[in-house]
Amino acid sequence: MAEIAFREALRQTMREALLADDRVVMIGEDIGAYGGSYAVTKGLLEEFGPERIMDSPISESVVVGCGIGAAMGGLRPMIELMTINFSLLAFDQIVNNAAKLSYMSGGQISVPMIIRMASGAGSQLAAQHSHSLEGWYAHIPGIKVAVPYSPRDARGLLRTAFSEPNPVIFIEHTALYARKGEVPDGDYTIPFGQAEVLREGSDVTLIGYSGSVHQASQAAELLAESGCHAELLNLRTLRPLDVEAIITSVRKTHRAVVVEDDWKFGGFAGEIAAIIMEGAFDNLDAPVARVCGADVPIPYAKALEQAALPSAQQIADAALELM
Amino acid sequence: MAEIAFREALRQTMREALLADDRVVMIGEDIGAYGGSYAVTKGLLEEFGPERIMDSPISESVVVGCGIGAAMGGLRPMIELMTINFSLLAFDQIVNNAAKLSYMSGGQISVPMIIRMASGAGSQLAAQHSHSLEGWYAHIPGIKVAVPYSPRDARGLLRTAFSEPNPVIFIEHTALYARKGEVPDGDYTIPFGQAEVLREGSDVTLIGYSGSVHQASQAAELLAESGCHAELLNLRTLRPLDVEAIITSVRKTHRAVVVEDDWKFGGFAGEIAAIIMEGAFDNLDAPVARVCGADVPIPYAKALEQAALPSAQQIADAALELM
Amino acid sequence: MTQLADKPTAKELDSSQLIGLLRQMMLIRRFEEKAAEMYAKQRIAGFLHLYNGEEAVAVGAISALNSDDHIFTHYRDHGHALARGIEPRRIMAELFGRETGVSRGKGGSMHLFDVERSFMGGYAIVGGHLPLACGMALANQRLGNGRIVLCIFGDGAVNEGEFHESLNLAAVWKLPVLFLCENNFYGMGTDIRRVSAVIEIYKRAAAYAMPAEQVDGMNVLEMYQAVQRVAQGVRAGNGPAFLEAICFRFRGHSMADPEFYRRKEETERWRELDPITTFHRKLEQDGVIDEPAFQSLQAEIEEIVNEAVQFAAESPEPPPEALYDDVYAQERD
Amino acid sequence: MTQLADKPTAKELDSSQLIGLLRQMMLIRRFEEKAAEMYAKQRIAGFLHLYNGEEAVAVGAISALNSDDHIFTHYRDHGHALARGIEPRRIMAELFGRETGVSRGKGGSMHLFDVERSFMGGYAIVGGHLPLACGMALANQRLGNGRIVLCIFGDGAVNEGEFHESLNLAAVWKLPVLFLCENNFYGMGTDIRRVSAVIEIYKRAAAYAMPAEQVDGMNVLEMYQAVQRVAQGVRAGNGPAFLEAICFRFRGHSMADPEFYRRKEETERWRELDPITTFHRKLEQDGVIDEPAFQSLQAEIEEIVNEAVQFAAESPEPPPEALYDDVYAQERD
Ligand SMILES: Cc1ncc(C[n+]2csc(CCOP(=O)(O)OP(=O)(O)O)c2C)c(N)n1
Ligand SMILES: Cc1ncc(C[n+]2csc(CCOP(=O)(O)OP(=O)(O)O)c2C)c(N)n1
Ligand SMILES: [Mg+2]
Ligand SMILES: [Mg+2]
Repeated sequence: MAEIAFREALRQTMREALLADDRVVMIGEDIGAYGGSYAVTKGLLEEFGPERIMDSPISESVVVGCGIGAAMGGLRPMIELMTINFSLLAFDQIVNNAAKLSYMSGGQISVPMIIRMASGAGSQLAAQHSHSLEGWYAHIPGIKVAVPYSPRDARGLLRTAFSEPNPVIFIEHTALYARKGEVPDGDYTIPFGQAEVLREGSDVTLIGYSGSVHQASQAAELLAESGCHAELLNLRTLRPLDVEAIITSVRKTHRAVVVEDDWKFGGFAGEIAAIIMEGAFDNLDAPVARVCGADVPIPYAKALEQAALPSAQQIADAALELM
Repeated sequence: MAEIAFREALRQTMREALLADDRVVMIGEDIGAYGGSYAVTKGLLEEFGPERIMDSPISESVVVGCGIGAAMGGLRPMIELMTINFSLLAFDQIVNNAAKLSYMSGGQISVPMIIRMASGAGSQLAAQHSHSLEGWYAHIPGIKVAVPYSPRDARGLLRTAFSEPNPVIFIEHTALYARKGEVPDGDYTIPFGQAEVLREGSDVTLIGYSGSVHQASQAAELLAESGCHAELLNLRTLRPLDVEAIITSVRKTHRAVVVEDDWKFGGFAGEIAAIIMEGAFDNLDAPVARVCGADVPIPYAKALEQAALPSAQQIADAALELM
Repeated sequence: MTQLADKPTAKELDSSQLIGLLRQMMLIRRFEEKAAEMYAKQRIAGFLHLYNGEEAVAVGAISALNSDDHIFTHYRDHGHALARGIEPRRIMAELFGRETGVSRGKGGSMHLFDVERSFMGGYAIVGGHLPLACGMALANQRLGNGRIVLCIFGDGAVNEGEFHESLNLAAVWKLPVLFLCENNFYGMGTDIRRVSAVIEIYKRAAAYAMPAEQVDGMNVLEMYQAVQRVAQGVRAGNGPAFLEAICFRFRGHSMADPEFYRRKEETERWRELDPITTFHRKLEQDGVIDEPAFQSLQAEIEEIVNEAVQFAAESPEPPPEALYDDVYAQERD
Repeated sequence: MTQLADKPTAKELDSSQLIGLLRQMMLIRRFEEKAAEMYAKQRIAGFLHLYNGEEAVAVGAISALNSDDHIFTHYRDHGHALARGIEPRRIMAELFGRETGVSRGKGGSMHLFDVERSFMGGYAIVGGHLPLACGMALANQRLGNGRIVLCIFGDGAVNEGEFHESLNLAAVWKLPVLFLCENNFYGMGTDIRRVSAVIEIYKRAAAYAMPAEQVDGMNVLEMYQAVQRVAQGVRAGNGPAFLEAICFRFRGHSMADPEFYRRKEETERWRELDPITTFHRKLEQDGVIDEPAFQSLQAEIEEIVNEAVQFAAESPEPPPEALYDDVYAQERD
């Protein structure tokens, strides 16, 4: 078991997939000669050549649509959309084609493809480059949404994505790329729809995914200092969502805080809160709290940007308020 | 006070706006010579000419972007995107430009524009033409979202939209266009953020918007037959949302059913449920129920399509289960 | 190297092949007339876009392809599906929303799919299928299977961003795709002259250094010939090509269209070029078909179409459980 | 009828105007060198895209406009903002994320706005501002105010769907917008030859019947001249026009770019055409500027830039309440 960075876990998994299956091709802006804007695909062009690692024009819509068509035609495309911000330009392809072809065709078509995109704020990239819209993808029947937190997740979930017959949106929080963690070698995979209990506790359940698990985990430490034992859930996938793990935990702790980088109003945290209410109403000692991004476009100035994002302190405070 | 159709209430309001303010221009696919795909703009080209009523190419992104630029430049554009399905092609313009320009520019810019789009399923238009994605728009800070139910709403909210300095997404459920209702003449407006209590009751609050108010209202009738007195809320706008009206009602009834055409998982109904939990936790006698569209792409076959949409019976059943 | 097409040229077609072309056009026409009738009777719902008047485009083009070449098309897809040889009864059943329909009742008129026949679907978002056609062509190129992709769309689609992105990508990657624009001069009620900066659509392909030509879409033989010739280059690995078929729809955009936006005379003028009448007349003059043969053709088609309606009407609706089937594909090889 | 521009031609520019052009280019260069320094010191964060090497494009083009003509540009916007005459200190303050910044610290490097100077912003979604430029031009056309729009973007933006949609719309509606493509041959690390079917970008405008030409973007006078001439036609109501400025960025795409994708020699060759050095040399040869004058110019700029840094550093950060300001505009006339 090696200790490697999140970015490196992704790269190794891609390399394995490229070696194992000729049909795997990667398409995206600057994934080749530039080495990937977050250096995830670095070295792959040199090893696999331009027929497997395809630098595309800046044309998000046709890049995604081309991936869908290639999947229909028997390839196993992985698309890199650079960031979730640019995925808005390919939204129609994802919603109206990738997610619907199996159904509309009465089951004749499958679309085995992966669409990777970096997500999240925190580096002062300002309003147009700081989205966290995972919840929108989770809303669409016909696709699956993976939101790895650890390098271990990154590898395990990406391996599962490569064996999926359906389109997978694979979200990589930019704050995680350089973080290191232990990653098992070999045939290790993480199935979709199984959350991870990162820390056991009895007083409150903290629920996060992707980058927000980090803040939630710091919050759990803060809470421990106050004598509050938080249980910490890392969701790993949003669609399918491990409802059972969430409900089981809340039935035990009677309280929950959902953490999400995205805007609170109309975000995915509301779905989780509603599901908890539906599944553990009688066990709840307090309303489910949500600690989310502020309801504003993300500002450039450092202090303002930080104020717009959920912090460990806010999460801990929210948890304590439920007591 | 005249009894007119929803479509006609919109048309009259547009006509007034065009007469009152030279800066109002309308841009969209087939709004002119064709008369509008839902005949809302019929006759306007003839009356106001092609400089005010502009038929556009089939280029959703530039149509919306052009509206934004025109608003920045001092016009008062109203964009018709035909249907919400096609708005996905203009998503980036709405999310990254319309909603963010005021903020990113430090308040130097405002974008007074209206983007109209038809929404909803029910006419067997199949998966790519049957979306109800109001919740996505409601999620975006920087825009406002109007979801009229009655002809009275249509006129009152559209008049408010014309006086807004911000981008307004104006959603028209296709099932409502032909429905008639009383509409006050004159300077009547409906402010954003004020829900309407369509029916008072003490046992359960039914919450709907746009087309779903119709099913909820039928459900209230069914419930009355069973001796259950439902209060019925028509939200009118999703952003801003009248949280106070929702909480006030649920504090009284202790139970709520949220109705939405859109897919349940990750939809806006979850936000409403979460808000109710946050604001009326101690008053709730049962978890908030959600009756929403089935989590599938909308199928063509009639019976399947109907099964995918919320019905009055389902709503009534859900309400009774809370008792 | 990929195989080259060995389709006969239009001049080499024998009598039965020529009659076959006529027969297919007649079948499309009659099938759709019946569908319109069924729509009026509310046996068919949703949107129904007739191909009436444009039959020569689909029949000429698709006959010139190999049967395993892929086809991607738009919502006005009955003609393309029939020209590809999909059973009329399964198309009619789809329009009726029945389980026996090509898309099992889930797709309807705008979404006919028959993957076994490499008919990759009708799509209802204008321009949205062009990227898919590029992707399929990329797969064909990589797999070296010698199959090309025919991608059909209207003059209205030409102003969508995806048209631009797709043509550029196909050209840069030399993808084996043949773009076929059905220029019927209107996108819904919008005259192309009012929304397109350049109205000779094929000229737009020059922006991608893509070979392009205009062809008479009212003439089935010219369509056949053009596609046969151009497909050969595409199959040979020369990269994508572009054809603009000049045609006209004789009916409204969909069943709901009152056609306020154009004058009757315009349609009347085009009707004189009816692709079926003119081709029938030519075959008569050339002695390929006589009146009795034509009448038996008509009778045969009438029977096929009636049988299709009967099949559709008697087919079961999808069972309620079908609502949740196929949202996700279940397996992966 | 709209007023015609009465800008002097490049030949008519007097000494002080010529020195003005040189001065602006030098200011941009020096300002950005300082910004890069501040970035290394982490006084500036986010993305920082330098215009280093392309100064002649912005200075030549924007000097040829009227001061109330609108400008829309991309994220590589410092040069355009300075050329439009926005105070360096307020730009530097924006880069520092201060309340005194042009966008009050909310926008940063990629989103400079100064509406009073008709500088309508830098945009960070490639191609996303082209539609806005069309809309602004539509407003100008309707209001009959004689203002035109300059819309600046890179070679990479040309393959976005919005490029296509925008050029078509502008052409169909004859909008007063001048599209200016800064062709520096790379979009991030991607060589234009690998992703564009047609690499002489100006030729793509033919697909919209739009007049287009190529101009030497390393030569400030040629830029001035071309824009001055073309803007006149746009202002006169002839519809949109297209210019492709051939240029090169001497530095990486952003501060983070290790430039793996190109060889040093390529950059070295272009550096010989440095727009500032060559123009300075020309002005010297023509006797417009001598060494002392040049040195005092340098000193003056040095002071402006230093003062800008000082101003930025001493300016307050936006107060916490500012987080919620301006999400919505408050009033409407
Ligand atoms: C993206 C999108 N915008 C708008 C529509 C509505 N719409 C359906 S068909 C059509 C006209 C298309 O015209 P054209 O491409 O010429 O095809 P034709 O109908 O003439 O065969 C329009 C605007 C749509 N389906 N998709
Ligand atoms: C829609 C979108 N896709 C991708 C990006 C990431 N990106 C930022 S700049 C850039 C390259 C743009 O190149 P070009 O237009 O030539 O401008 P230059 O940087 O050379 O000035 C890319 C791909 C983006 N910002 N927006
Ligand atoms: Mg057409
Ligand atoms: Mg460039």
